[in-house]
Amino acid sequence: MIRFAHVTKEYPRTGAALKDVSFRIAKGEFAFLTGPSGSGKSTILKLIFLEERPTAGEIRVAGMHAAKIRGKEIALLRRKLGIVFQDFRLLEDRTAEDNIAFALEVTGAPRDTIGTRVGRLLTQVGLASKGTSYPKQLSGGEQQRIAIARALVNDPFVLIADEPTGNLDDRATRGIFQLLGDINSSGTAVLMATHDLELVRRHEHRVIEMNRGQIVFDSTDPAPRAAQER
Amino acid sequence: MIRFAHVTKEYPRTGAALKDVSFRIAKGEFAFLTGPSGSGKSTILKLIFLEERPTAGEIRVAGMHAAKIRGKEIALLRRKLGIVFQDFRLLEDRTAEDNIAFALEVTGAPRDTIGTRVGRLLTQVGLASKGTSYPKQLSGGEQQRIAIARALVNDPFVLIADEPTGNLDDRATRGIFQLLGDINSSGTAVLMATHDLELVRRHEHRVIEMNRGQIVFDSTDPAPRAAQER
Amino acid sequence: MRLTLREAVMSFARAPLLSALSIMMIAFSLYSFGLFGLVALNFRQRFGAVEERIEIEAFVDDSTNVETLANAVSEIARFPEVARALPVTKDEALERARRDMGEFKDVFDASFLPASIKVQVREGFRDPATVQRVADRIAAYAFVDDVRYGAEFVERLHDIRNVATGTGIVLGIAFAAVAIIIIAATIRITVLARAREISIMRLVGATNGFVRRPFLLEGLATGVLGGGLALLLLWLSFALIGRYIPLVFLERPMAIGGIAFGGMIGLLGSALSVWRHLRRI
Amino acid sequence: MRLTLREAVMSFARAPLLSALSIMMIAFSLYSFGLFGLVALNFRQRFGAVEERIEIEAFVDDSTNVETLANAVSEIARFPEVARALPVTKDEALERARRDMGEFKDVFDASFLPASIKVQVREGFRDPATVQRVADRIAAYAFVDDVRYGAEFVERLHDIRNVATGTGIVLGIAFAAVAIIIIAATIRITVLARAREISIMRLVGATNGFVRRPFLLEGLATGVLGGGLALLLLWLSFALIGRYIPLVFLERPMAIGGIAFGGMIGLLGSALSVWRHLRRI
Ligand SMILES: Nc1ncnc2c1ncn2[C@@H]1O[C@H](COP(=O)(O)OP(=O)(O)OP(=O)(O)O)[C@@H](O)[C@H]1O
Ligand SMILES: Nc1ncnc2c1ncn2[C@@H]1O[C@H](COP(=O)(O)OP(=O)(O)OP(=O)(O)O)[C@@H](O)[C@H]1O
Ligand SMILES: [Mg+2]
Ligand SMILES: [Mg+2]
Repeated sequence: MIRFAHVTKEYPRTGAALKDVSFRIAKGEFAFLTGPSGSGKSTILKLIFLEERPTAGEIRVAGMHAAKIRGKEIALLRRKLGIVFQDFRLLEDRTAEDNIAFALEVTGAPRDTIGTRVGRLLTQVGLASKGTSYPKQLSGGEQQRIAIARALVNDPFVLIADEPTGNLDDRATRGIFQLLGDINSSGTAVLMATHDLELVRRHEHRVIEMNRGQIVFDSTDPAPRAAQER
Repeated sequence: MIRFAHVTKEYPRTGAALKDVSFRIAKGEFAFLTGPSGSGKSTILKLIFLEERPTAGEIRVAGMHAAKIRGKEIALLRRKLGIVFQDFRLLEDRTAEDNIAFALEVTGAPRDTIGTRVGRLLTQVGLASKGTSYPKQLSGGEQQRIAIARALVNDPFVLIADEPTGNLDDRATRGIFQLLGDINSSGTAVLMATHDLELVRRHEHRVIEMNRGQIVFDSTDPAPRAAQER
Repeated sequence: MRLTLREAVMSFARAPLLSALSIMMIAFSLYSFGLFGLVALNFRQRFGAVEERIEIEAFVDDSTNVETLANAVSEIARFPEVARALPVTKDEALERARRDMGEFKDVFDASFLPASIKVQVREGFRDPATVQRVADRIAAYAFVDDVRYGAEFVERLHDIRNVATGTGIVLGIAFAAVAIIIIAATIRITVLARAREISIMRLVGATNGFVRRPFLLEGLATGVLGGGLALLLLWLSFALIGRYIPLVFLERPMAIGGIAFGGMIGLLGSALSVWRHLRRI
Repeated sequence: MRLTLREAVMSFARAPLLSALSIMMIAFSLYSFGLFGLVALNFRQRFGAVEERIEIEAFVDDSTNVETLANAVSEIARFPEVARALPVTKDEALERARRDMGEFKDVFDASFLPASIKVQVREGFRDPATVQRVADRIAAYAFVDDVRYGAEFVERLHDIRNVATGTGIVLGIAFAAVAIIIIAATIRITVLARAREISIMRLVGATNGFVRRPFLLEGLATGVLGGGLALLLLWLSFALIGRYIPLVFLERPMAIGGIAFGGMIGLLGSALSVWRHLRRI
């Protein structure tokens, strides 16, 4: 599903955020991405959904070469991904409902199904009563859950979640995690960056640990520094 | 230092976010504000630094009546507070350094002291090398730490922190917490909204727990629903 | 399409100030341009009336017989440069002199005013060189004593026409250029104001086309509204001034063309700005 | 102050497009206004020259003796409405007629042209009613046979002047109003574009004054630059057209006034926008 081979990413001025990173996420897998602040977790995720391009190395996502993909194909790829951004990125001038609906509208989904799907997801993230609020009128945790709902509304092949529970209390976190578990068992691969080691410990999923732009631990591979993709 | 008496806050459309909330934070006290997402934590903090005004009830901060304060006095009060916003609120078009320095510049601090103070705080939050980066070039956790540094640069009387460790890993959280502890022992009151129950449990500080806009538990007062401010 | 329309209407509603500014900008630019065009149009009209007075007068020898004169007149009338040629008899000349000179009318008698041929020059041949050539050709008739055509008047008119045309073209181009720059800048700002929104849309899977379409529709609408507003302002100015000075207004095709031009500018401005923006990110 | 200046310069640097648009907007508005003013100025000049020709001519009975005539002339010259009064003798009248009438010069002789008094009307008294009154007063002299002053010409000129002044005032006000609206809207957008920044500044303890000052400075600078650009454009237009038609340019105080006006508009626009914005939040 996702394959990184010797990927390096250098930002202008700040230098290398990723150095020779290689890993592979299989179809239907659930993996945590952990590591200290600034270790490159968000950078990996951004490379997957093509917000950033790698400086060197090869990235394949859902069979597409990230280096070759262009224009409309990028949009088509992103529609197969569900993305929860670390900073939410909700459209400020649309209600919570409309934000979620937007992810369906871009795919050209029939109008009559959109309403019911959006309603169901709002209920699932526990915000059925907040559908008509604008992002500014929502609490931090509520915004985060709307962002999660938007990522899921599409039935994505892969869910990319960047710190999706950073603003949620324990009970809400469990609820969201339940949701991610459900979606994972229906075949969606999940890659989730998180600081919540408690969460990581409680679940028996794969863990990839980053430090200073390199993978220092991968629970499915005891020798992560040896390249896996030769 | 901070005193809420029967405070109610209703947002237009969404109804009451706070109902009859009364509490008091003494000089030099350290208090956690916990509770599920949407329970009103951020609303309490916004009322303290006057981003929002109460619908009913009385709020006093550093001896000022929130209902009566006007214009320039608001600015003077805010300079005595250090505020870490849940959504960081960094100035996008200034570097990390300049963001921190700005909180000093508004007070008219002498230019030559600004540089050294900013440098010291950058080091304390572990970002000495990121001073010249713009917020967009920082990771989520790095932005959060810049926001914390900005709140502390003023030597505030009261520190108001809304979920200041939501994007930080354990080690960074401990570092920040150390910093808050230091500042607290030098006399600054700290009011910190957080979801991190682990953190709350580890420290022997006062805990105020919210639910649905009401205080449901206060570790210094076993009967929180009985009004404290008669 | 429904979606595009809804998005476009929503973006008007969401940023009314920006939309209003764009409309005003286009309206103001087109209005300045239109006002200028209106002045030019009216100037041309008036000027045309003055130019029709370019006339060559050939004074005829007293001894010329009527038949020769008539032949010459019809020959001259067939010159390609000539619009009309008319014989003026001695009596007519006297009458005219009397009418023109009011207070001195009693001092004239028919004896000293010569007969003449009046020749009007066709439009397009009213430049000094051509008029001179025609006059020379007429002077070549044996019975023509003298030819007059107000060389200075012709030259002066020609000068003014040249200057007016030149000034008109220069100012017109300047106005149009400034209008386009301003409109492009305004639309660019609308696009930049929505940069965050656009980037989010793309990240959740919107194609460039999807992002672009509402902008284009909005640009078109803005342009058409701006053009309409400009036309309205122009008409009001026209009505106000026209109360004192008789003026002609733009003809219908021109007015409609102006609105269409507004729409085109709006559409193009949007297309360019969005295109540039989408290409960069 | 250093801080304010730095902030103002930085905000130019950070949003060059917005700043450039504001400058262009002010420049364009002032330019339109200035172009219009230039036309008005030149029109007035030319028109003044035409108006000076308003002249009353009083024809004098042949039997009038020279002394009576001279007395009358100096009496008329002292009328408050009269700029100059000049006697024209029979000989002078003949000379003038010969000069004016070219081809018919041989038919005149001195006997039939009367002597006259030419009276020029002072500026400010050139309206039809006043001229009529002066003419009537002159006609009352016993030795005056007839008084002429081209009533139609005077009325026509008066009409044109009224129309031109009216049109000028209306258009001038319209241009100025549109300029101010556009500038205010532009500045409002700059403020809105920084709304988030402003709110953050206030939350970390900036006073309204601190937030406002860089905006005011920027507004002033924008206005002055816009005014300067407008003046430059105006001068270029003037130079270009002036090559063909002799024109006068704005005098220095007016030019400086225009730039100052631009600065004031920029400052006021900023002040209003920021003030409104700060009051609301
Ligand atoms: N656009 C950018 N330009 C320059 N440097 C950047 C940019 N984005 C990230 N960086 C740097 O790259 C490094 C990795 O950033 P990244 O966002 O991947 O960290 P992270 O692991 O997600 O951290 P966090 O847990 O704090 O979100 C950081 O040091 C950051 O400062
Ligand atoms: N500007 C607003 N307009 C309307 N409703 C609002 C506004 N801000 C907050 N609310 C509502 O008030 C309630 C309390 O919000 P608040 O931000 O105080 O929650 P919180 O305890 O900080 O939650 P979280 O932990 O998710 O940040 C929420 O239900 C929220 O939707
Ligand atoms: Mg991150
Ligand atoms: Mg909150």
